[in-house]
Amino acid sequence: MTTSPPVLEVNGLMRSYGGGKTLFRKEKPVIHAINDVSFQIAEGETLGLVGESGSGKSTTGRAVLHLETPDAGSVRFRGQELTTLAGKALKPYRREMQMIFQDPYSALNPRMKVGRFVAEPMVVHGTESGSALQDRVAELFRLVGLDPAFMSRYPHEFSGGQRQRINIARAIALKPAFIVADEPITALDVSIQAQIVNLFQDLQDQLGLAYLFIAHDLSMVRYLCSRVAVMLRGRIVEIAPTEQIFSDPRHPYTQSLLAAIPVPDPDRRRPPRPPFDVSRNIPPREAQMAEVAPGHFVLDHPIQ
Amino acid sequence: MKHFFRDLCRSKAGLFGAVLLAIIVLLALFAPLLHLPDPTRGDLRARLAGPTWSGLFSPGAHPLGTDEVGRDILSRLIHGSRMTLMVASTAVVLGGIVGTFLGILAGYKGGLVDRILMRLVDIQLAIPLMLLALLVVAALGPSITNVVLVLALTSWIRYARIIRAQVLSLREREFVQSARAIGASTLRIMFLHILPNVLTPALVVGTLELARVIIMDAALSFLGLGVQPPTPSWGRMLADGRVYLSSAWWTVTFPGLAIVLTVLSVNLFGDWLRDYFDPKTRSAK
Amino acid sequence: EDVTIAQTSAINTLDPHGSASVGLDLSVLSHIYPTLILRAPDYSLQPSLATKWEAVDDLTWKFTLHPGATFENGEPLDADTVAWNIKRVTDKEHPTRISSWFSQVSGVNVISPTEFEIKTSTPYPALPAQLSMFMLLPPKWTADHNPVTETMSGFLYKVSDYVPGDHITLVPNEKYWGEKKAQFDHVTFRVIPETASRIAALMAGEVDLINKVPTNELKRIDDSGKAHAGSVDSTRSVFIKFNTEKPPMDNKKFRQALNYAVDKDLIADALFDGKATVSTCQVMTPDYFGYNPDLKPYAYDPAKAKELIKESGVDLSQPIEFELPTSTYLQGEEVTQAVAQMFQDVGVKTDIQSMEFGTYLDKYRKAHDLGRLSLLGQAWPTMDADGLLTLFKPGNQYSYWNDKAFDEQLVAGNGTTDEAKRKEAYKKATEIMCDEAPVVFLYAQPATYGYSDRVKYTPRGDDWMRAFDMTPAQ
Amino acid sequence: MTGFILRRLGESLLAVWGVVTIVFFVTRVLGDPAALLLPIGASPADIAQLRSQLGLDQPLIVQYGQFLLHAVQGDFGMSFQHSRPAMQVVLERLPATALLAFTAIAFGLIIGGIAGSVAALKRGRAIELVVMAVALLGQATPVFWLGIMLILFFGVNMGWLPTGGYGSWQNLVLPAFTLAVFVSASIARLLRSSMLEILKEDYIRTAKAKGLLRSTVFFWHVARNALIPVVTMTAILTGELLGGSVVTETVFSWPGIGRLIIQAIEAKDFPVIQAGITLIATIFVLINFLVDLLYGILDPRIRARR
Amino acid sequence: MALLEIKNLTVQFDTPGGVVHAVNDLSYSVEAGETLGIVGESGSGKSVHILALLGLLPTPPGRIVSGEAWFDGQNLMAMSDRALREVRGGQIGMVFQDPMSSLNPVLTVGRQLKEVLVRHTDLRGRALKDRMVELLDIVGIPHPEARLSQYPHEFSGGMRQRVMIAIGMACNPRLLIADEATTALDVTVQAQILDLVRKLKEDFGTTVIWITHDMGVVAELADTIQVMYGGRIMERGPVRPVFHDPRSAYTWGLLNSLPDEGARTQRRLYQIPGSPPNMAKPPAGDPFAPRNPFATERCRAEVPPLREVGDVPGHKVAAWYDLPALLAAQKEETQ
Ligand SMILES: Nc1ncnc2c1ncn2[C@@H]1O[C@H](COP(=O)(O)OP(=O)(O)OP(=O)(O)O)[C@@H](O)[C@H]1O
Ligand SMILES: Nc1ncnc2c1ncn2[C@@H]1O[C@H](COP(=O)(O)OP(=O)(O)OP(=O)(O)O)[C@@H](O)[C@H]1O
Ligand SMILES: [Mg+2]
Ligand SMILES: [Mg+2]
Repeated sequence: MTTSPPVLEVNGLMRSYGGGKTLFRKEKPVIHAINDVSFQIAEGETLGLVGESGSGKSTTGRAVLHLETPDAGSVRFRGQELTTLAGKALKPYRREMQMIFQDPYSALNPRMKVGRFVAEPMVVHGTESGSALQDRVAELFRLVGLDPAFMSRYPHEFSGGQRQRINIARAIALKPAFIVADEPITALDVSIQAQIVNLFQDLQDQLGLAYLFIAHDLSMVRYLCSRVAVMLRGRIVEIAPTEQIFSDPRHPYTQSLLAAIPVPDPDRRRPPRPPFDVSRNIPPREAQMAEVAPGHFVLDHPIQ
Repeated sequence: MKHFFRDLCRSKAGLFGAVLLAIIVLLALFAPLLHLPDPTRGDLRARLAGPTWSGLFSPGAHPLGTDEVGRDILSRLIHGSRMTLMVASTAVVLGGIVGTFLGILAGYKGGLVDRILMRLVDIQLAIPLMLLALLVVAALGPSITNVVLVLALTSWIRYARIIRAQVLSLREREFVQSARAIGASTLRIMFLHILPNVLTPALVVGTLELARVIIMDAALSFLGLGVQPPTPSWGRMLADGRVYLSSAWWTVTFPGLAIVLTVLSVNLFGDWLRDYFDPKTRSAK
Repeated sequence: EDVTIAQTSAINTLDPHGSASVGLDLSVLSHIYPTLILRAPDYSLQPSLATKWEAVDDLTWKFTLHPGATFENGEPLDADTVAWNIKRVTDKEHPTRISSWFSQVSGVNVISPTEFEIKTSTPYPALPAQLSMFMLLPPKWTADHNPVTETMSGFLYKVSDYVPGDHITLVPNEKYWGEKKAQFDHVTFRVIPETASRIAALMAGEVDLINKVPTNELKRIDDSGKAHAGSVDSTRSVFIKFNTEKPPMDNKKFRQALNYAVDKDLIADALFDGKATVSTCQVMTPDYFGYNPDLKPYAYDPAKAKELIKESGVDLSQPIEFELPTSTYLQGEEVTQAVAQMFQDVGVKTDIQSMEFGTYLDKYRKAHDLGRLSLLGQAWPTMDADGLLTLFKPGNQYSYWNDKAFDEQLVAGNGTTDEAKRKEAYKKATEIMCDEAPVVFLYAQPATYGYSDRVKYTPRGDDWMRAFDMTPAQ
Repeated sequence: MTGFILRRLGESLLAVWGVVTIVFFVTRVLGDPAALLLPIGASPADIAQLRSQLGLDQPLIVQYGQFLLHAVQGDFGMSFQHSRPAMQVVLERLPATALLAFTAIAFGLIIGGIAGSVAALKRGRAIELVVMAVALLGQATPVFWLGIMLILFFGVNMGWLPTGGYGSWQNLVLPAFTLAVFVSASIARLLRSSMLEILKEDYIRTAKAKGLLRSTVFFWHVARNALIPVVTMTAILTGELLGGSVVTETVFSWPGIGRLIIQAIEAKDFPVIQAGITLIATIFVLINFLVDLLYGILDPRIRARR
Repeated sequence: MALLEIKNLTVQFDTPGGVVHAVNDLSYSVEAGETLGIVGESGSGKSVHILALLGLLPTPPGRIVSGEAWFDGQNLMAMSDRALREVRGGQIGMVFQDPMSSLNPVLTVGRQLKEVLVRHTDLRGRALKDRMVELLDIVGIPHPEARLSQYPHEFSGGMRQRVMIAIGMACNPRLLIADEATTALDVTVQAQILDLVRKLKEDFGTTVIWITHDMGVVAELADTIQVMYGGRIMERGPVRPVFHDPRSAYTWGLLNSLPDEGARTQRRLYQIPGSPPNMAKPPAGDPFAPRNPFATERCRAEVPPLREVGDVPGHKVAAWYDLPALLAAQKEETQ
């Protein structure tokens, strides 16, 4: 469906937590945080990832970036398999792929001046040094809309929106090709959300970035993303181009999700309707994706 | 630097601690210039003389009395502070460095490394200080360096335990993940990201350890390990004066007081320093 | 009437042959087990189980026993019992801790239940004195009891209560066979290791007798009105031992110089409040057999010391190590520092190395590697020159000094039991030792004590702490 | 459950073995007991014979093997000094040590608990300053100084309490108090700082927003969560006190394990050292193990993490 | 009659950086049965004024400089601690934002629910248990009985938040205050919770104060909306007129920042220029003036009072300017 070649291909990714014996319970239940997750992202494209809280969105993001070792599955970046790499071999790919974390407060090192924090990726990869480094940091600050004079401040001196900008500056410092943005705007107020989203767009225009954009706010996803994946209990239940999914949602969970979007217009209050009962509709392991329209895939399983 | 002093002057407790500590350190540094009686030589006939304040400035005056060999206690206190502060601070810092490093290692690496280190702590805690001290003397002979070594050996575990607990929670913070995401090495993460965030608890342990270590010097001198006579040190003075506590209170009370004051000043100043270096509390601009 | 005696350390064993510690185990056990001979506070030897003893010849001592003496369980305290006990400690296969005291004993001849002879391989004039430290166990009872943990009284008291590490309480033994009387209804030995606590316990009226009081505390205790305190000369001489096997201690002039350099009187007066007696150029105190009354201490003469050092040609640039066993001798740390200061006054730099007593002993006895200077206090329980002086005999591992002439006199001294001949030999020996100065002669360590006004106490300078040296005050 | 316990017990055993091994070899380099046990004047032959009698003439590794072989059967050999089974000598002292340690810990926890809580809850008031100053004093004051001052005042001047010894509760008061001062000082400081942290937590605000009684908030929400570091500290302190508090035992003539072991070290009584330290290490490791279990009870999150 | 009436509330924080003017002379009231939605810049004092109201402000560094808060005829600010504790949890239920940290990790969910019931109701024994189960059931937690004995970490974020809400409404409070209660939740769960609150209002006539950043939620739930900035009310009124006819430049900016629904039509979102005020050095006049393209000299110099505007009663704005007029003028200009 996408014309440009995929920058990232994820296939059958699995990650589970727990298991083993514990002190007070015989066997801890295994949580399949993500189960058989597959998707592709083209160069310069934004894929939205939405879903239930706890459905494995963050885990997917971390597994893709190899911040967490997946149990199974493959992650290919520009054709190179990443899951088998470790340590030094992985380092070149770290330049190309970055993450913006959900919580702008805990994502910054409270004891590190933000200028140094933004410079760190370049120091680690040795791409820049000395005054060139300083210039580059200043440039990055301007790029994300921060005054370079703020470089010698500590994180706590910044507002949430400013912190998120610092995170972004750090993430784009190495001019990556791909960024996982894990709920980057959830904790922010509306006016700041707009700033950040604009920034994402600008960066994409300038640098040709591809994003995996994780969010709860579907109107923002609709605005920003070209395709959307919907997750439920560790599975992707539906994936399609944005307009396709908003206009023709196939999976009941997607439908209930869309129906639940609150509309900022008091005249169009959403009628109460029973939500999709997740616990009774957990997708079975053997369920497969089916292509219902070009580029529109839905997980095929019986619904109660 | 200007901020430093202005901030300091704002906090009563911090200022008090800093001034006290400065006095102690200055006295230690400039002890040789103070024209004090020789701290290592005494007049046997004037032994165990009580503090006298009359004729304070006459040459034979002993404002804090004399010890069991007739040496001036004031002079010994001031000269002793050099050795005491040197030994104690080196031991505390050494123990602090090792303990902090191992604490970070155990906490960050987890798993087998953690388990081995923590059992090592168990082992170390179960071996009495005295045995440890005797071992070091037997193996390496008595010397100041070895005193420091023994004291540091008993000290690192306390840092390691507390820092490890701290790191366990830091490890989950997103900025640590962020560092991994940019490809930072484990060492870089441990030293640049985690270390600065555990310096505060390390500082707290350090101020507590200082008191313990100074007093421990007294225990070691019973084993012949501490500072060798006639060189003065506070621990040594405590140990030697112990026998005379009931008849010549000044022999022990003044070194004891010196320790208490030092610990107090270090604690007060340390508390303030902690706040000062915490960027959160220092936004005063 | 009760009496409580404070000891500095807990007793280790109840077996009288299992410890050589006079001040601790043996003091307690001497209330329970009989000895042939008892040493009085004035050091005279008094009959106890033995009523009479004499040297039959140079190698034979004959003893007569108190008739009808028994242990509490009825076992007889007769010549056979004594013979069994002597055999127990001289058994080469199963030596006891005190076996070395009886290494010269070659056999026992039982003549009758109350008479026996002890044979020695060489003349052993100090044997009766040595026997005053030798207690007798009941042989039959010992066969099926463990004397380490149990007791069977054969003397004035028996055990009524024992909490290891804390106290042991004795009550009179009703079955005691002799004329002495148990003076107290309860005798308790309490362990109080800390000096200050010991004094506090005396002042609080909890104990009646303490020892090892620092001399400067004596007056305060005495003046308190609650207790009495004082000191007598002990049988222990304190000196600075030279390791003459290492230069420059092999230089006689240098050794003498150091003797001149020390102001012994000042140490005795100032550090010990005059309670210590300066040694008269010998390691023995007047109470020893073989004491030489004619010797005078080296005078305090720093000028002469300096001169002698110059003559000796010893290189003083390097400090000499000065070993100090910690917490061992009364005010030993102070004496060491005072002496070091005096040495420095004549230009001899020292480097004090304090060490725990066990470490020191290990160097002294096993490794044979004493420092060139070290503080040492020595006593010999039989209070005989044959003994204390032997510690300086060439070839003896404790000696660190090799002097032929001295050796000859010692050989002459213990080759006979003839007192006059022996005295003569030791006179010569001490003269040689004084001149050769293998040590810096210092002082006799004071035996300090404090006792409550509930009791009368006759102080003594050897280590014994016994209730039968005391009587109730009324 | 059993898996965790077994693994943890295995590790603990390994730790005890480590301690014992270290101690075994350490003691052997310290010196020779034979020289200390025999009276002055004993000949080298006497000493040699005693050495072989004590089994010290064998190669170190053989001695070690023998020791391990017997130790696993609970036999730690005969004390050189006491000529009795070493473990028996040590165990005799255990009740006194345990009594003192637990009393001191109990008092220390009560005093320190109250002081630390007061200081945390009255943050910024004069009382906080006073409490913390006293706690600091408690930590910096040499134990023997405090001990002897207490003896002089309560034992000699007032005559209210015995100056030392072991037996009745009166004997216990002063040494327990002396140690409790130290314990409570540590506890108070720790509790204060951990409570100050907890008081900042959101769930405390939630608890208050529920209108709960002050006591409920304090005991169920603040104290419960502040307990974990206190438990850690208490475990370390209990371990230390059970291993013997030598200075306090000496000053108050308390027949505890600490002094016994120190004396054994002085006398090079290897079996007693080994038995004593094995016992202490075992207790220590056991306490740490219990603490680990307790953590799980106190904090369900830790339970889950295992 | 107003259930809650806040008068001239001013709250400040003493920080090393100076005195933070968190809430400035705030006055408003909430009628019984009304649902008030509060939106606004982060740091505009939304949370702080609620905490001050309930006596939960951390003091120090916080300080209530002045103000009254009349709840049902009693002044909460003047109440004794003891009396206030009766009100909290019982008559006023509170739901905090962060579900991860707002529940005590070492106590079971059941216990934390029980506490509040035992404190404010007479339910005991069987009845108490039943009520607890019922509450969890109401908030949509499956298998409530089993869940009672579980610990917070065994719940997902959404479920924890539902527990918080159950606690907040456990005693059928007359006033329920929710501070960003659904921010971390996905929209289906959010919708569920909103339905729940609506039901509560219907069944018990509960009065609700709902603080959020989500304009959609306000539009859906609230009767009245109150927009805050810099510790002050910028605009307030029934939701319809405020959404359709905003009179404050800030409200206008907020609404404009939202992405269009439906197909994507804008290239960029509108964003309010400038950055939030430093409340340690608040601007002299209208706090929004520095970022307000329509600001006049008067705006920068003098704090505007809240005045009634428009045709709908209760629609008030604090502004010296007349926004519709200015917007119309601007439109003309661009054309
Ligand atoms: N470190 C971990 N240990 C155990 N379980 C975990 C861990 N991290 C995540 N999980 C579990 O895995 C599942 C997926 O978590 P994840 O954080 O990926 O969800 P999410 O979709 O990002 O949710 P949210 O929207 O709340 O951020 C959850 O059930 C979570 O409890
Ligand atoms: N404990 C505190 N110490 C110092 N300042 C504080 C403290 N708590 C709040 N503030 C300040 O008070 C002001 C109001 O904060 P408040 O939490 O009410 O904002 P808010 O409107 O709830 O924002 P958000 O939407 O981000 O939750 C802010 O400027 C904040 O910095
Ligand atoms: Mg997430
Ligand atoms: Mg808020």
